[in-house]
Amino acid sequence: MSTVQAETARAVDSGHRESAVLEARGLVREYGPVVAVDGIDLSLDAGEFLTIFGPNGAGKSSLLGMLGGAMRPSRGTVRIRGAELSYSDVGWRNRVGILSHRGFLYARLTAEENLRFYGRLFGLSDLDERVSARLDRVGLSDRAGFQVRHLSHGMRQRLALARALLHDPDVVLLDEPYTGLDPSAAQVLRTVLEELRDGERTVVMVTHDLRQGLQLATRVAIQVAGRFAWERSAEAIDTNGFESVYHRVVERT
Amino acid sequence: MSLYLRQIGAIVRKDLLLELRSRERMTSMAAFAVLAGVLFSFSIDTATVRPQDVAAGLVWMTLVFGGLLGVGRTFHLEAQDGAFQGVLTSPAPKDAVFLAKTFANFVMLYLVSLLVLAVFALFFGLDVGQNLRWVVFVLGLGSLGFVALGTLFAAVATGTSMGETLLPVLVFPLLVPMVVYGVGSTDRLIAGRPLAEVEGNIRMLGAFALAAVAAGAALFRFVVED
Amino acid sequence: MRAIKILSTLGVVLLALSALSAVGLAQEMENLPQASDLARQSLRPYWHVFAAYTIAIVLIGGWAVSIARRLRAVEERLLD
Amino acid sequence: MLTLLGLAGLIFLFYLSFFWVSTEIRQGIAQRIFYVHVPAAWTAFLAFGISALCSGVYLWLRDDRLDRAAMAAAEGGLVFATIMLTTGPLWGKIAWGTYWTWEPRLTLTLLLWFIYLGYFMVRSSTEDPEKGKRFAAVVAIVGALDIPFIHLSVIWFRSLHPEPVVVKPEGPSLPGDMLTTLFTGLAVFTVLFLGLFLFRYALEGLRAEADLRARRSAA
Repeated sequence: MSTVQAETARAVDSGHRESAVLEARGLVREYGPVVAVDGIDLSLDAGEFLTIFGPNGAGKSSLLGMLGGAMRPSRGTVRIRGAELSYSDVGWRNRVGILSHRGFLYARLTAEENLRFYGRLFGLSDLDERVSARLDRVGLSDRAGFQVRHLSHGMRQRLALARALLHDPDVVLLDEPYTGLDPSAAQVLRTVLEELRDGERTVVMVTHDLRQGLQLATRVAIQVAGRFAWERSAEAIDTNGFESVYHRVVERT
Repeated sequence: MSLYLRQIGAIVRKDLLLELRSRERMTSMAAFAVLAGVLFSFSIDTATVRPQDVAAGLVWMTLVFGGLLGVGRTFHLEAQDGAFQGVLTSPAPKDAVFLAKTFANFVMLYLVSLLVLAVFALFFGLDVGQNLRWVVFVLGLGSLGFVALGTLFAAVATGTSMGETLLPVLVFPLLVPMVVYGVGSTDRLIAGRPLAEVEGNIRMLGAFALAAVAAGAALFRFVVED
Repeated sequence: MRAIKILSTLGVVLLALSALSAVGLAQEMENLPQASDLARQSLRPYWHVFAAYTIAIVLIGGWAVSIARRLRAVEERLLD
Repeated sequence: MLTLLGLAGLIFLFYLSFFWVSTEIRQGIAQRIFYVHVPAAWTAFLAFGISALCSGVYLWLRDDRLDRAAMAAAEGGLVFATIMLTTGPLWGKIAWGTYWTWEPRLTLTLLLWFIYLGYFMVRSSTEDPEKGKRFAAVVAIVGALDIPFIHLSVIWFRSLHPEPVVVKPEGPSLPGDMLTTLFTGLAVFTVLFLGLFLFRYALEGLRAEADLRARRSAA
């Protein structure tokens, strides 16, 4: 227990840089008597890809919610490029893209209409080209005129991905993006995420899928009971032995 | 500013388009209006009461109950697939979201209220002819006030475990003044009284609608915050 | 703990007071003119006054007692 | 302390209103309801006022203490409004010959009662307490904003449908002993409310502390 905490503390210290794109300090989120997130610090540079694993109820979604401005922290601060963000900050929402296992899509709008709608909310000017380029990128050009309810789950998820990245966010937050994806959709997602990482974006992903989670990560954390119980840079991780590491950390904490 | 208006426009367009495609809410509200007209017709003993005398009150009650039916579902459609979360995490200000949702609801309810008026004119033999424009205007103000409060509290009710069943408890006490002013002016306009007699009522109705919209726009962000 | 005692006392005394108001009522009734039929007819106001005061007392006392009970529950939780 | 003062005051009020004050001639004994009815109404309005004010500032500052005060006041307001609403008809039946009239203040209190019923329903039916606090505050604020409209509209409503002549309860000049009793009543009810309100507020504070400890021991 104590060694794990010490390691975590060191990892956090070494992660603290002034140039950090996304930085969180002492984030806490309480729901009445329940503490979902219990003091998390993190600091991520451009091009970093943090994967967070953890059992159900560890507060992973709450953490993402706070980073993405969907949820007001009970305590603590979030900064993007050094600028402290408040919950009512509109500019924040321009810099963050959120993709959850739910698509945030309207079933009775077509794929194109969904993207256009969100594009208008984000105040994007070059909507026509942008929408068609994104649809093309996720392989849905031929389905642009289909209502979302007529699309398969995999297609919806790809469309949701296009929606989340429509405004070219600096920071991309992913909550269980692989849930229920067919192999080809998972492949599209993986390629897009890889491009994001290599294109100097900052990505935070929450997932249960150990294999998919490790594939792209530059850093890995295991969240248990609202805290990072374990954190490493990806190079230091033995991919094959990770599963036993995970179980050990979760059980010990 | 123009971005603000564009954002409002986007949400309004999206809401109306969705309604046009699903027709869920309009259908239920319209069916309710017609059926209420039928039931009310049978609930009045024409030997003792002249239907025209009570019609104004019934029009407003139909509007309130029918409106609750549609407005209460405002955020249900949004909640499917978490779409409303997408709207809330977009840079659109919360008051813009509220104004847009209110406006879209207003368009729907206003259409229904005109239908209600037509239905009651038909079933109760109302002669609205001479003050028609003003009756239509009064119904518009009423719909606006109702929709503003309804949208705000629909968001509250959707966030609770009781859901829509909570909505009437929250909204009805607040709607009393609207009903008083609305019925007061509609009643007299239908009876062919001069406009001057109801000017005060209409002004109060307008003030009520304005206050409701302003309060909703100011408070909505506290309701949808997570 | 003191708070609970105060509140409980208050509640109990208030409830006892409702009995007192009955005494007050009786007192007033003795002052009535003894024209028996008339008196019976005008008994209703007395009854209403009595009911009103009782309601006031019972509600306030009930509130006090309920606060006291909840206070006790919370203090037990805190002592655990 | 305040509460004990209130208690002593209440006994004194009883003494005054039962044994001391002279009976109003026109309305007879029933007029004595006045001395609980009016103070209860005043206290209810005071309580709801405090509640709405604290709710508004709560949304602004997000200090839990304000929310606790708002809730404690709302609960008291509900209690005193109930007194007002039940004693009113008891008096009205004798003074006006009918249990209920749409008298403006009676109507306003009734609607406020329902608004604050909604306030507590909203609170108790949210899983996330923070959300419940915000929702309740919104209800309280909109309710407070609605008061002038309700009040004006009820007056309006009555002018359209005149009721049988209502005996205005407060004559412009009350005899001295009645005035004294009334003011005693006002003071007593206010003090009682404030005393109980403070207890209620302290209760919420303790509850929050108990929650906090539970949270700590769980972590």
